[in-house]
Amino acid sequence: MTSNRLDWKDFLAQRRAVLDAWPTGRDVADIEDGLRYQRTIPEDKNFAKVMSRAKASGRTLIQPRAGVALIDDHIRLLRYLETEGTADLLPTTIDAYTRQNRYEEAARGIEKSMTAGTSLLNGFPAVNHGRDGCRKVTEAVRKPVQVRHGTPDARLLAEISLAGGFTSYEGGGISYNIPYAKKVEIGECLRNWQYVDRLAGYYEENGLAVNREPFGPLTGTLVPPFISHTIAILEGLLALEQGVKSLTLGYGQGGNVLQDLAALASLRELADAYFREAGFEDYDLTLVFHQWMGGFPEDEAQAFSVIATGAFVAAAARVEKTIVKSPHEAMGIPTKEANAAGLKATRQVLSMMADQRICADNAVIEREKDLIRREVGALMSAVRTASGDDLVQGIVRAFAGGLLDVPFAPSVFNRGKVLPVRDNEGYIRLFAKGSLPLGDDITSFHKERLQERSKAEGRPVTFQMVTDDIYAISKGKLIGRPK
Amino acid sequence: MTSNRLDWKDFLAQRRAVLDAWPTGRDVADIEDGLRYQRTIPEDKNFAKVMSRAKASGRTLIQPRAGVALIDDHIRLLRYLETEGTADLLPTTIDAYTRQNRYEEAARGIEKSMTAGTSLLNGFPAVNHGRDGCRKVTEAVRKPVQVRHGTPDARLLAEISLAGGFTSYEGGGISYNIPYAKKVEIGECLRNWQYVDRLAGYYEENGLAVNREPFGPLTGTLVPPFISHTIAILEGLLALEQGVKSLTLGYGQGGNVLQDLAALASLRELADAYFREAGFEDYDLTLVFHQWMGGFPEDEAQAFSVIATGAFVAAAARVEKTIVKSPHEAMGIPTKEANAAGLKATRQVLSMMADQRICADNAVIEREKDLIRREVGALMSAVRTASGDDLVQGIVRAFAGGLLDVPFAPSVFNRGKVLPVRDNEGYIRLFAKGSLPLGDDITSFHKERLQERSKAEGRPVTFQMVTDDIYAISKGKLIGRPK
Amino acid sequence: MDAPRVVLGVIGADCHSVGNKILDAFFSEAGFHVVNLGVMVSQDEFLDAAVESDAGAILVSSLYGHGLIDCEGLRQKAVERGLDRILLYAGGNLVVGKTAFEEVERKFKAMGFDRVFPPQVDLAAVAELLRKDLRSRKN
Amino acid sequence: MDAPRVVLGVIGADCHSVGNKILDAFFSEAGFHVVNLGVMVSQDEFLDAAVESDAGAILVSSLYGHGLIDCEGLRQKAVERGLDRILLYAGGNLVVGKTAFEEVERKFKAMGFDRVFPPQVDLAAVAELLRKDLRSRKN
Ligand code: B12
Ligand code: B12
Repeated sequence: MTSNRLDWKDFLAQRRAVLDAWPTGRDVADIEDGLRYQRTIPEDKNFAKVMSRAKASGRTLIQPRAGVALIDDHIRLLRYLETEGTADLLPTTIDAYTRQNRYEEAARGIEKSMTAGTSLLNGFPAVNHGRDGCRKVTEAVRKPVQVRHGTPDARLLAEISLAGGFTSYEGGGISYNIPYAKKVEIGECLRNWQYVDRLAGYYEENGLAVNREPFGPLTGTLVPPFISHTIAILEGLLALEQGVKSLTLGYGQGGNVLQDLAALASLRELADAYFREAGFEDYDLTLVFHQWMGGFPEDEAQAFSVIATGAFVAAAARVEKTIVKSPHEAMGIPTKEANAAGLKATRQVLSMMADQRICADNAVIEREKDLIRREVGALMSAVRTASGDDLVQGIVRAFAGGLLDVPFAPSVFNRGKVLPVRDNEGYIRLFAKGSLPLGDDITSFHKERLQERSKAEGRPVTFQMVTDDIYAISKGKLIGRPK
Repeated sequence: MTSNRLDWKDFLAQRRAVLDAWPTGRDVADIEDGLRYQRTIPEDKNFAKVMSRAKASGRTLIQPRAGVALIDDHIRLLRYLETEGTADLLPTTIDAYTRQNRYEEAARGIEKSMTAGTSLLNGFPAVNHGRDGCRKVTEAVRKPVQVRHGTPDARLLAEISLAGGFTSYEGGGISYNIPYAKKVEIGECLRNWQYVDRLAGYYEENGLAVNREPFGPLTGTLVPPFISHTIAILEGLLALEQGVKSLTLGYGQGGNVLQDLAALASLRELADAYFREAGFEDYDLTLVFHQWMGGFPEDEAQAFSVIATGAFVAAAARVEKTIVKSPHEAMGIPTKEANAAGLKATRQVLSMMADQRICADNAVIEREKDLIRREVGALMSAVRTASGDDLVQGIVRAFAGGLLDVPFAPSVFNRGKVLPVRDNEGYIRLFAKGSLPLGDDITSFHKERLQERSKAEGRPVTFQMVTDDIYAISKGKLIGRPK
Repeated sequence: MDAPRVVLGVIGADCHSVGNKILDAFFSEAGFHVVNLGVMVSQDEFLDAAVESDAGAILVSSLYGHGLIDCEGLRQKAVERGLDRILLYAGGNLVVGKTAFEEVERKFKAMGFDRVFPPQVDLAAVAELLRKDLRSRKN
Repeated sequence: MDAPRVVLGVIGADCHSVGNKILDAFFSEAGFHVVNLGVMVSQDEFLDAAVESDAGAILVSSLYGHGLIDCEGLRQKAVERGLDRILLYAGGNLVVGKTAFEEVERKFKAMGFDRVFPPQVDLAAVAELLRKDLRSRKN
């Protein structure tokens, strides 16, 4: 099963072109330099190690999103988040130009931010700041730092940031394409991510733990658990194939507590089962739960409550990490104070719930876990059939045939025929299943649950109901009921 | 069982003295005037009716605390809370001088507030403002308004506020004495509250629904459910004896979700059982859940999370009403904005959870319910034995003998020998049981649970542990663990 | 009478597609002919589509924070392309960070946008305005 | 050497008893002789107890918001009673509403209090200060 590992010679050949894309690529030409540098990083600043420790101790770590245009400002921001915000793990969120490999525009954003005296970029342009800029950042803080982005072709960013002392790298060939891009061909993207995973695997081979985290929530908008789970597991398999060892799979809060708890429990179980079945044993799996990734309420008090419900689920599910939103979410990139407020609110719930065992032995959770298991099973076996012995090809074919389909995604390579909607208790179900290869038992369960809601609301299930559900949480409800 | 109903002639004789205590008493001398006025109040502004409707529809209503010195400011405040804060029910919190019948000091507070241009009183001095001042307030808003106070001798306040258009009156002869006063004799206080209940009962006899709400949380500080439940049920019995029909019993959040859910479920069941056993049938029982009543975190983001966990329990338990805290709780009486923020945060959680059924069929909840049932049973039968046929005397004797004992209370008539502490999962248990008449099965269960914590923390259970628990939530934890 | 034609899209490197799909559905339902370019639309693509479809208005979304940079010069380019009278509307999370809406509005109006909307805007009201603005442009 | 004597209580019509019990336990543990008057203590009761016990300091709590009204004149009365050198400490939620602590401190110092503390104060630090202040008063 490691047969698809990228050949090292091919990797090195590709590497030259990758590093040539922007002048800062030259600084990382010596691949050994990155290894040497990473060896100097203490254990408690290594993301993989810290995640692993959280798993052993049953703690849930908290991590914000944050990134600004200029190095010193970015350092100040991260320091504030680790002291005032008590963040356990730090991010470096990359700006949207860098994500599209538009380094000239990023350069202009840096300049404009310098003259404006405030960040005009929505993230940290790590490629432009280069290896030494990254090292300045990772050295300036006490906690492990992860690159968080949304970059379809993230090879140069990976080279620079790993050599720059980051010890975790978010993303994957599906999850950083379908929700984040419009015209990026899936096969090409997956191959570029094989490069990233191969690079991380190379660090691992040299005894340096690098954490990899596929982006679980996808479009963040009513994604049924089985869709994001299948993609997370596929990206996990692709990463393991390239030698990745420390793997964090993610899931975004759906809003129904029992469905979310079932989703998190089944993600761990299913991933382990599929990885082992594929012959992988020597890996370290952890989970990340994203607080509500869809539209937030504008009102900050209400936003705090959305954050708290997310924290509540994270605590009850005992995930290793939760990504924290801020009370500014609906309005714009948070100030450092708002970001820290989100962290502190989350910490309070996690601490208060740390020793409690709620929702244990719940029959509804078991029902939902079983459903998710069957749904993921259906998609995985369809992808497998489409794959032959090349998972990349299988994924490409699956998207083309609508066997994989992400709701509301911008990519033209995604069919976009699947429409989710909430049932009468707020569980995310399928209204339109598109070409997803689900059996009748499954689809009729979804249908029944939706009929219940339709009856309760006295209206048919239509796109209007979907729209209502998209808005619901931002308007203070879970379910977008009429009136 | 209505044998102890206050004789109407005695009531009227007492009434003269009550109304003489302060000049504004004269305005309500004609008891029929209050009835006539209440008849003009529409149904949807009647507290009892609105609570009853919430029960029928399974909704949880939200209510803040609020009160300032001057009438116009108070009206502005309440209007803000019902519009911006979306409060379903409004309060009028009475200042602490009025609570001690110190109307001269309240008058000085009004004057000083007028010159200062801001409220120097911690509530609305309803007696000083008199019947017409109260009517101005209750007429100015669209929602039902309740008097919330903490007054051991609340007879004059009741006369003025019921004639003033308030349709609900908080308090009781134990719950507004033991936590709120130092030297008020229990029997005397209970008799004064029989007067209040008789007055409410008189309104009921005349077809006017007046809601009565004993104050559930007592000292708000680690009160084990069975202690507050027993007192709530006793006060309920005393109120029913005087003809009260609309009764809302309360419980303050303890912090362990399952214990809180068990407490709320058992409060409803036990109250009904004891009331029926005592021969009452024609009453309307509803529940109020108080968000965490102990020390709050100073940080507002953390405070929002405490509020949200309370809202979460209220939603899961489907209580009819929840009393909402604000993010300013640790610091001072909230601004109207902070108060509205607490309401909006609560509303968000309640709406998001409204259609969800979590923690149903939970074995731990059943275990805790059974425990509470046995504990309340032990206390109730001890009080009954002490009572003979006079519940008032029974309660006096029970406190004197320590059969009833409220932790941390200021009253010299409370033994103060009971010390609660959290177990290793955050359940509130007994560390010192004082003279509470609990059987060995119960006390050994408490002891075992505490040994678990003692072992986990490697320290004995001492007053230090109690102190640590008192501080815990304000410091971001549920359990006050060392280090 | 023909349905009024509008061009819709999310400008720049912005991938936020959810609001775009809703706007498309809403304005179509409300009786407009919507030419939806989806996400990641360049200024030229907006203008090309407006020319091709003879649209009366361009509805620009920007959610991700780079709105100021991405929208700069759109009005001038429109004039250069002969679209003198075309309406420019902008909406979304137009700048980086929580900012008073008045300030955002001022900045975008200074760049030549006719109307500017915060994310929580009531779309029915926008449709109303759009119809009115299109009518008055016609004359 | 004798344990330094202090009078403790919650002033006015204030019933908040939890902090009072903790303060009593803490200062006793820390080696002070605490005369605890509990809650709802009048100015006269504070001064009587201070005279009787020959205390070096009075620790006044006020939680419920009426602190300004309740504490006014305590220093003058103390002087009248011959307690010229007695230390007056105040702590708790001393005024109505969330207020910058500096402002609260200024107001209470103006009323003659020697030290003023917010609710979140570290009690160990207070014990330290109290010991120091008592020593310097002695001389
Ligand atoms: C879901 C989401 C995502 C998903 C998007 C998936 C997808 N493909 O759509 C994912 C996770 C991929 C994502 C990624 C990013 N996101 Co994002 N995202 C959101 C979120 C939570 C909800 C957006 C949404 O779908 N809302 C629901 C729809 C219905 O509402 P809407 O998008 O606002 O659209 C409505 C209105 O704005 C209005 N409207 C919009 N345009 C127009 C135009 C006109 C003319 C009119 C009249 C009205 C109008 O009408 C629409 C329909 O009602 C928002 C925050 C929020 N709102 O809570 C952040 C948010 C928009 N994202 C943000 C950012 C920064 C990013 C990233 C750069 C990552 C990062 N740094 O965190 C990347 C972007 C990468 C890129 N290339 O674009 C920021 C923007 C910050 C700012 N402006 O200051 C926000 C505000 C979050 C925040 N506070 O930081 N995001
Ligand atoms: C529990 C509580 C109650 C319980 C009290 C039970 C009891 N008998 O003790 C009940 C429910 C009965 C109650 C009633 C009222 N309360 Co109350 N209550 C609280 C609450 C939530 C916690 C208090 C507490 O026990 N904290 C834990 C202890 C350990 O901390 P502490 O009391 O702050 O004491 C510590 C420090 O302040 C400090 N300290 C105190 N004094 C001193 C003195 C010195 C010299 C030093 C060095 C330190 C020091 O050290 C103590 C130990 O660590 C607070 C808000 C909060 N803090 O979260 C409100 C609060 C104190 N209450 C308040 C009010 C207004 C009232 C009421 C008037 C009702 C109302 N309007 O809501 C009535 C008072 C009636 C009366 N006659 O006094 C307000 C005061 C507002 C203000 N100052 O602006 C508060 C702040 C809530 C709020 N934000 O509105 N309350």
